[in-house]
Amino acid sequence: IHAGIQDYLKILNDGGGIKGRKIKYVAEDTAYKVDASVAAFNKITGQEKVSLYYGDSTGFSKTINPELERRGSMIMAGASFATELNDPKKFPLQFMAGPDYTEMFGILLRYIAKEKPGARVAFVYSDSEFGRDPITPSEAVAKELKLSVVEKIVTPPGSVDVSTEVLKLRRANPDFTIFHGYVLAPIPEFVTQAKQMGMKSQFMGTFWTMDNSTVQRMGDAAEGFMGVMPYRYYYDKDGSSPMLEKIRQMRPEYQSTGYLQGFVTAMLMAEAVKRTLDAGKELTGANLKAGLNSIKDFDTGGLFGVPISIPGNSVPVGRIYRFDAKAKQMQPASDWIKL
Amino acid sequence: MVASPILEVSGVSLAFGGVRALSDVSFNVPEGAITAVIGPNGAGKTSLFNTISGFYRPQAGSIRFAGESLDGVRAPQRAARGLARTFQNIALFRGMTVLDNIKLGRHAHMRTGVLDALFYWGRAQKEELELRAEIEERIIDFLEIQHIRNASVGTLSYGLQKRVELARALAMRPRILMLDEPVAGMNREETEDMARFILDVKEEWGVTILMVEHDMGMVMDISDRVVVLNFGQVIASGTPREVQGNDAVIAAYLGSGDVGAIARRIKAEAA
Amino acid sequence: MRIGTLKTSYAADEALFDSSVQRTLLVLLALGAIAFPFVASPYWLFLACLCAINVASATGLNLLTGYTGLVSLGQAAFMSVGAYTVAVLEIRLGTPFFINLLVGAGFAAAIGVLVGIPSLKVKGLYLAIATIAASVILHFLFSHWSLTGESRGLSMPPARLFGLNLDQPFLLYWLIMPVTCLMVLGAANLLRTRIGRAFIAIRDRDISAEVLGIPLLRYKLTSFAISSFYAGLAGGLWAYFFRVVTPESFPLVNSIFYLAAIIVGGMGTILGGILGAVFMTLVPELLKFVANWATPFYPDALAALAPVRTIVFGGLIVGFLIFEPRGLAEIWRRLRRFFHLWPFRT
Amino acid sequence: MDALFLAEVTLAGLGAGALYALTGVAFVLIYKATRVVNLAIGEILMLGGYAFLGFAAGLGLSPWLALPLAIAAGGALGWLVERALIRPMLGESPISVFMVTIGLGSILTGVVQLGWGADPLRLPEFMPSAPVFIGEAYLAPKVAIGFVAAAVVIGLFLALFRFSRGGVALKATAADQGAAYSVGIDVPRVFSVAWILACATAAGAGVLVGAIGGISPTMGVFGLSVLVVVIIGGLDSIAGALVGGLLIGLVEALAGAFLGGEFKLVVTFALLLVLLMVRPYGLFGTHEIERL
Amino acid sequence: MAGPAVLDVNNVEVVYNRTVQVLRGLSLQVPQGEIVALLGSNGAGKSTLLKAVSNLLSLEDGDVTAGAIRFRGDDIAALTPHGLVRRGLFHVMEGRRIFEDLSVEENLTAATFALTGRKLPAADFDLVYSYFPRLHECRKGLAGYLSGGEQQMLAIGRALIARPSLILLDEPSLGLAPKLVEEIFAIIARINAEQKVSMLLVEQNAAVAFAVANYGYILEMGKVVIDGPVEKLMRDQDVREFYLGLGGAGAERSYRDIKHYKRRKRWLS
Ligand SMILES: Nc1ncnc2c1ncn2[C@@H]1O[C@H](COP(=O)(O)OP(=O)(O)OP(=O)(O)O)[C@@H](O)[C@H]1O
Ligand SMILES: Nc1ncnc2c1ncn2[C@@H]1O[C@H](COP(=O)(O)OP(=O)(O)OP(=O)(O)O)[C@@H](O)[C@H]1O
Ligand SMILES: [Mg+2]
Ligand SMILES: [Mg+2]
Repeated sequence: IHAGIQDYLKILNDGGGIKGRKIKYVAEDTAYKVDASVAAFNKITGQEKVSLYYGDSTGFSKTINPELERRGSMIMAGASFATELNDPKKFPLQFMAGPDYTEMFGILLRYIAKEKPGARVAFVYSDSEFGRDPITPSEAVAKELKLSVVEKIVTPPGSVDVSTEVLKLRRANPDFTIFHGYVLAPIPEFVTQAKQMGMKSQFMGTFWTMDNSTVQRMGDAAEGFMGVMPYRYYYDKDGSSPMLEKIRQMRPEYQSTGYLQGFVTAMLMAEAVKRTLDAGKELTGANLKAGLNSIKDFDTGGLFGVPISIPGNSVPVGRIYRFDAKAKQMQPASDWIKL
Repeated sequence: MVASPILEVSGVSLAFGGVRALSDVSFNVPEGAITAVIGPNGAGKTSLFNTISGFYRPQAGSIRFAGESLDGVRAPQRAARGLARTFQNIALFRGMTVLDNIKLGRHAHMRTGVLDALFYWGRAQKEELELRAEIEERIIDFLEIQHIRNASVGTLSYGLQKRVELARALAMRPRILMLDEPVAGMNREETEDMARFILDVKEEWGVTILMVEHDMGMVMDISDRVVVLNFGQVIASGTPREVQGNDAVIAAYLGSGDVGAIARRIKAEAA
Repeated sequence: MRIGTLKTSYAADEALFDSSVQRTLLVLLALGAIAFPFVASPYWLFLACLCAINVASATGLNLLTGYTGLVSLGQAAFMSVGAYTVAVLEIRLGTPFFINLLVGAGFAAAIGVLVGIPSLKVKGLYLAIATIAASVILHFLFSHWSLTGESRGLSMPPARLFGLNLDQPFLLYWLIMPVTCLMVLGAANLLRTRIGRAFIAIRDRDISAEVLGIPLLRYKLTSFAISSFYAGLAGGLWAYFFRVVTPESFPLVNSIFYLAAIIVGGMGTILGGILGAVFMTLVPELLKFVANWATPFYPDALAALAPVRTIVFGGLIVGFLIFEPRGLAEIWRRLRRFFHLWPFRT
Repeated sequence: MDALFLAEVTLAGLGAGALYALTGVAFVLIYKATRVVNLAIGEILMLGGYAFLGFAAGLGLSPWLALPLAIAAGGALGWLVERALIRPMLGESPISVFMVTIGLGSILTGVVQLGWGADPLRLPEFMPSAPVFIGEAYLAPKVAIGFVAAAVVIGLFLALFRFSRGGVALKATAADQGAAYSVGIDVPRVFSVAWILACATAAGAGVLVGAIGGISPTMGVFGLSVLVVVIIGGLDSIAGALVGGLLIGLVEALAGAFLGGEFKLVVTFALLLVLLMVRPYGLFGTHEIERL
Repeated sequence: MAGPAVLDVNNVEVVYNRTVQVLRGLSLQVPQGEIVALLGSNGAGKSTLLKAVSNLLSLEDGDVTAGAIRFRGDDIAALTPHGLVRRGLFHVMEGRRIFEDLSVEENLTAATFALTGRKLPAADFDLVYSYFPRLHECRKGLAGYLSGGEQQMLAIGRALIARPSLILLDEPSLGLAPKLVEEIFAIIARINAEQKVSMLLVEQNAAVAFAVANYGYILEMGKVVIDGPVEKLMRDQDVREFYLGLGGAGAERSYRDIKHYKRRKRWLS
């Protein structure tokens, strides 16, 4: 993420910045601990006049929100796609550069409904805020789409042995199984054991699982694994994507989806600044956010496959990819789906 | 000479699993005198002390102290009523100074509650200062331990530690003082010092003393009454002189009293 | 150089700060603390408040573990009880903050007593694990109970004082710092009365303490109650400070953090709890400075920071235990002695 | 609830329990000899997994060579830890020593993260993958293999203590080092051997656990469940670790199957609390002799 | 003094925690096959000396800072504590130090480690049981539940298993009933006479120590103040008064007659 932000700002500043203003980037490590993050926030905002802030966890985003409103001088994005944050009323100065988790589920479910109407779906998620986030609203979405959610399996966070859960999954016998709230473990073991038992379910994941290298590390279980991704992959050469070209020039080796997230976030933030300045307004949080929300059918240089809009705090766009073990790459399995 | 009993032990039995530590033990401790409990190792002397202090609960029998039954009274309340003791294996608190160890003895007689303590200036302080004055003037002076009052107990020699234990027991406002082997591990000279303190506690403080001790020289010299335990049973009691002459006691406990003769015989046999 | 202090009354001998040098130092410290918010940046104020909260909690744990010898890995969980109570009261009832804090702390104390009940039979590390069990159960409760916002937790309004919203470190400082000072003073007072002596006696050898007139269960529970009262109060302050309470706010590693803090500071001394908590709170920040400073020479410094922090945290615990088991307080004591006797060496 | 499902869940639970038991035995070994509550056992286990990965994937060795090497690496770590951290702590209070192991766990986690990154990784496949059926009940092959391996190792340990005076040396050393020296026991050696054996066992268990669920720097939380296991079994009882391990494995599986995965940890810890109230020293733990 | 010395302590100084000096230039010898008694008041450093000899000081943060200790000619500084035991020097420590949660038999088994690496026949449990029949009766029971005297027997029994040539005995009579003291000392005398084991005996009970010993040392403040054959010591006025409690006329003084003032020892003035 760090590298993505850095690279975009380098491109931007090398090109003369925004209306002659260069963007200065200050980074701090926080180890995903809320108190460390808040400390960093205080430190950075104490030293610089900040307009754009990139935070890390959901917890931090929530914690800092009142302070953000109190200051009213900046907008913030973060690594979290938590559904809760996608609420312009409660979090007026925040946004995320992609769909929130519920929207990711929505995209997946829409795809499923199209492929196999009335399919049986199972949700497997970790017992954490991250894991629970989209579950309840997504059930409603599934119902709307006339899909039946046949099983919801919670696993303790950090658990490794999932034999019992696989047994449960087999009993439910879903056509599609969506994992959420994990990065890698215990997905591979789940898939492997399920395949050994002869299950035919299609397994799917959400953003943080879907990085190419992560899926690759699933080993045998990776083949055919599907999931939702709002950005194009680094190696995606379909269509025109001048930004991806640039990235490939700057960094010849594969860049993760996290990198892209950082990159896109920086890009959208810069765009918000540009629009605010264009409108001749002051760089306050509210103005920046308004600038951001004015983004409509904006071309991100092909990073998102389609032009995007930011109606609220998120960018509700994504595409289904499927892993091809031979090519060791994710291949598009659907069109871009806009919610 | 024998006054009314301050402590009455009647029919006390105590067992650990299959081990009968005490069976049907009965005896009285007369007020204002020194009573010694003697008996072979494992006879149940310490267990008897533990039962009296309320650390063990006997399966049968009852104990009366100063005319009141102690049944159902837990160890800390017994201490509060004036049952003070020292321990066979020194049980001083190594994390505290000598002074604090002694102060601790008064615990049950103090009133400071948590809130008093948190605010301190007021009731708590008054109580602490009164205690300090009394300990300094009555106990520390009496036992001649002024020089070590701020030492940490871990650094003291064994004999001094025993003396601090005695001081702590005296701070408990004892009506009866139970001493478990007060002179074990001491040489003749130190034993004499301790014997002197014990006699003074009895005479100057008027405290009844119940003690367990294996040093027959001292026991027979300073005690007024002796109770002999063997296998958890009382096998004899009476004045030192009576007990000393009791054949059962000699057989079970005292032995011939002449190690020298035995050693000479062994050496002769081996030669 | 100072030559022996002569005391003329028992009161003087029993005072907390027994020399005029110490008292002067204390006054200077207090003045410094009052002046601090006016000169420090929000960042340093933030850290000061965080340190104060951690000092409060660590002092509580020190009473329980350092003085009473009952090892607890539940301090963070007790804090969470205080924090949640405060948040719920603030959101649902909007009662004044000092009432919320006291109720929160009282509630934490009650839970602490509940957790402490096995301590009469369950000893040593068995007890430590039992406190982990309590934390796990509390965590489960908070993350599945609608009142506490399930896994999303609660966001709450700021504390208010005379119509003023205490929503910045500068204002909160005036709430957190005095409360912490009072708590530390209370702990120091407690320890020079019969209650403190009873705690130490229980730590050193509980069964003989009982025979000397100390009711074991009552004092063990008192210790648990006071310690979790402190935790609850600290947790309440924490809640007002961050204004978001989630189940992940008080993970098990935080309990370990507090234990580590009192070990590094020096177990069983009030000063140790303070020094340890401040030190352990500041070390990660210090590391960040080092990393920022090292970035030009070693570009990956920032990325390596997280693991290095973990290593340093562990290394500090291990290092102190092996090389200075009595902690920072002992180092401080030695320094003091050195200066008292200066220029003469002992 | 059909019987087959119940049977499968039970089998899966016992399989997981065997790994708990194995790690629990490693824990007990150290406790028995040195009275050290080793909270780093989870991290040592983790290191076993990473060592295996390092040998197999990093150096490209065959998994069957990497496995003994990983176990040996665990042993070496045990030796080092005992020498560098535990021996200087002789005579310190148990709290201090157990905090040292917490610190050690933190260090190991950081080191692994520094070396391999924070992301979870998978071990190369090296076990047969044909599913195992017991009757009609399915059992994941790796779980079955883990069970057998754990059973063999625990059996070996039990035999060792039954038929040699090693057990006496261990207990004697733990009880009183000075006295152990005075009867001619080579105390430092007992310490070393206990730590080496235990850490090697834990590392081996780490390879098994990692093979099933992948490895990550947070794998140390496995140690938390192991702690429950040994407390329930009794800190100093190998048989206790065995029984406790299987019990916890089973309880977790049943809780996961019938209540939901989020209940696993809570149910085991609640069980632990209840049990401690009834048996303060676990099922088979030695009672301290308390005399005045 | 007859026979070559099994143990030769020469001008030893011991310091605890690098600060507290306990032994100040102490020398003594234990001749082959004899019992040497070591007396002295509390804290004189008797146990410290024994720990220095058996190399166990380091466990308590103590150091021998000067002087040399030789066991059968070898400097013990070069040996490990268990190595010393395996060469035949056995220390029965103060406070018995039996393994409480092992059974009696396992306690004896633990002592068989003393035979490791020595070409000796298997451990002789029966010999121990013949000296201490009581131990045979409760050999399966936990040692922690034995009475004090039985624990002392077990501690000496462990020494017998190890077939030592020198036993260091630290206060074997501590806390024992008079009859047991008699029994233990009879057995000490027998072991010495029958097994030809030399002994260094630390005791507070001077009367019994003198009954079995051939030679005696008296220690004060970490130094030897008097030594000599037992017969000679028993005639010494101070020893009679301070260690044996005999009045001027030779009769035992009564504790009731002790005065409140302190008398001074001549050897300290
Ligand atoms: N907590 C206990 N559990 C089991 N048995 C015990 C316990 N305490 C004492 N005993 C047993 O009770 C008996 C009496 O022991 P006690 O300590 O009272 O003897 P004693 O007369 O004080 O001996 P000594 O003179 O050696 O101190 C012994 O057989 C002892 O093993
Ligand atoms: N581990 C230690 N650390 C510091 N000082 C010690 C230590 N052990 C003993 N001492 C001190 O050394 C001195 C001698 O102790 P030692 O145990 O050798 O005496 P002793 O002659 O055996 O006395 P006793 O008759 O009480 O057994 C004492 O003053 C004691 O306080
Ligand atoms: Mg006794
Ligand atoms: Mg001694």
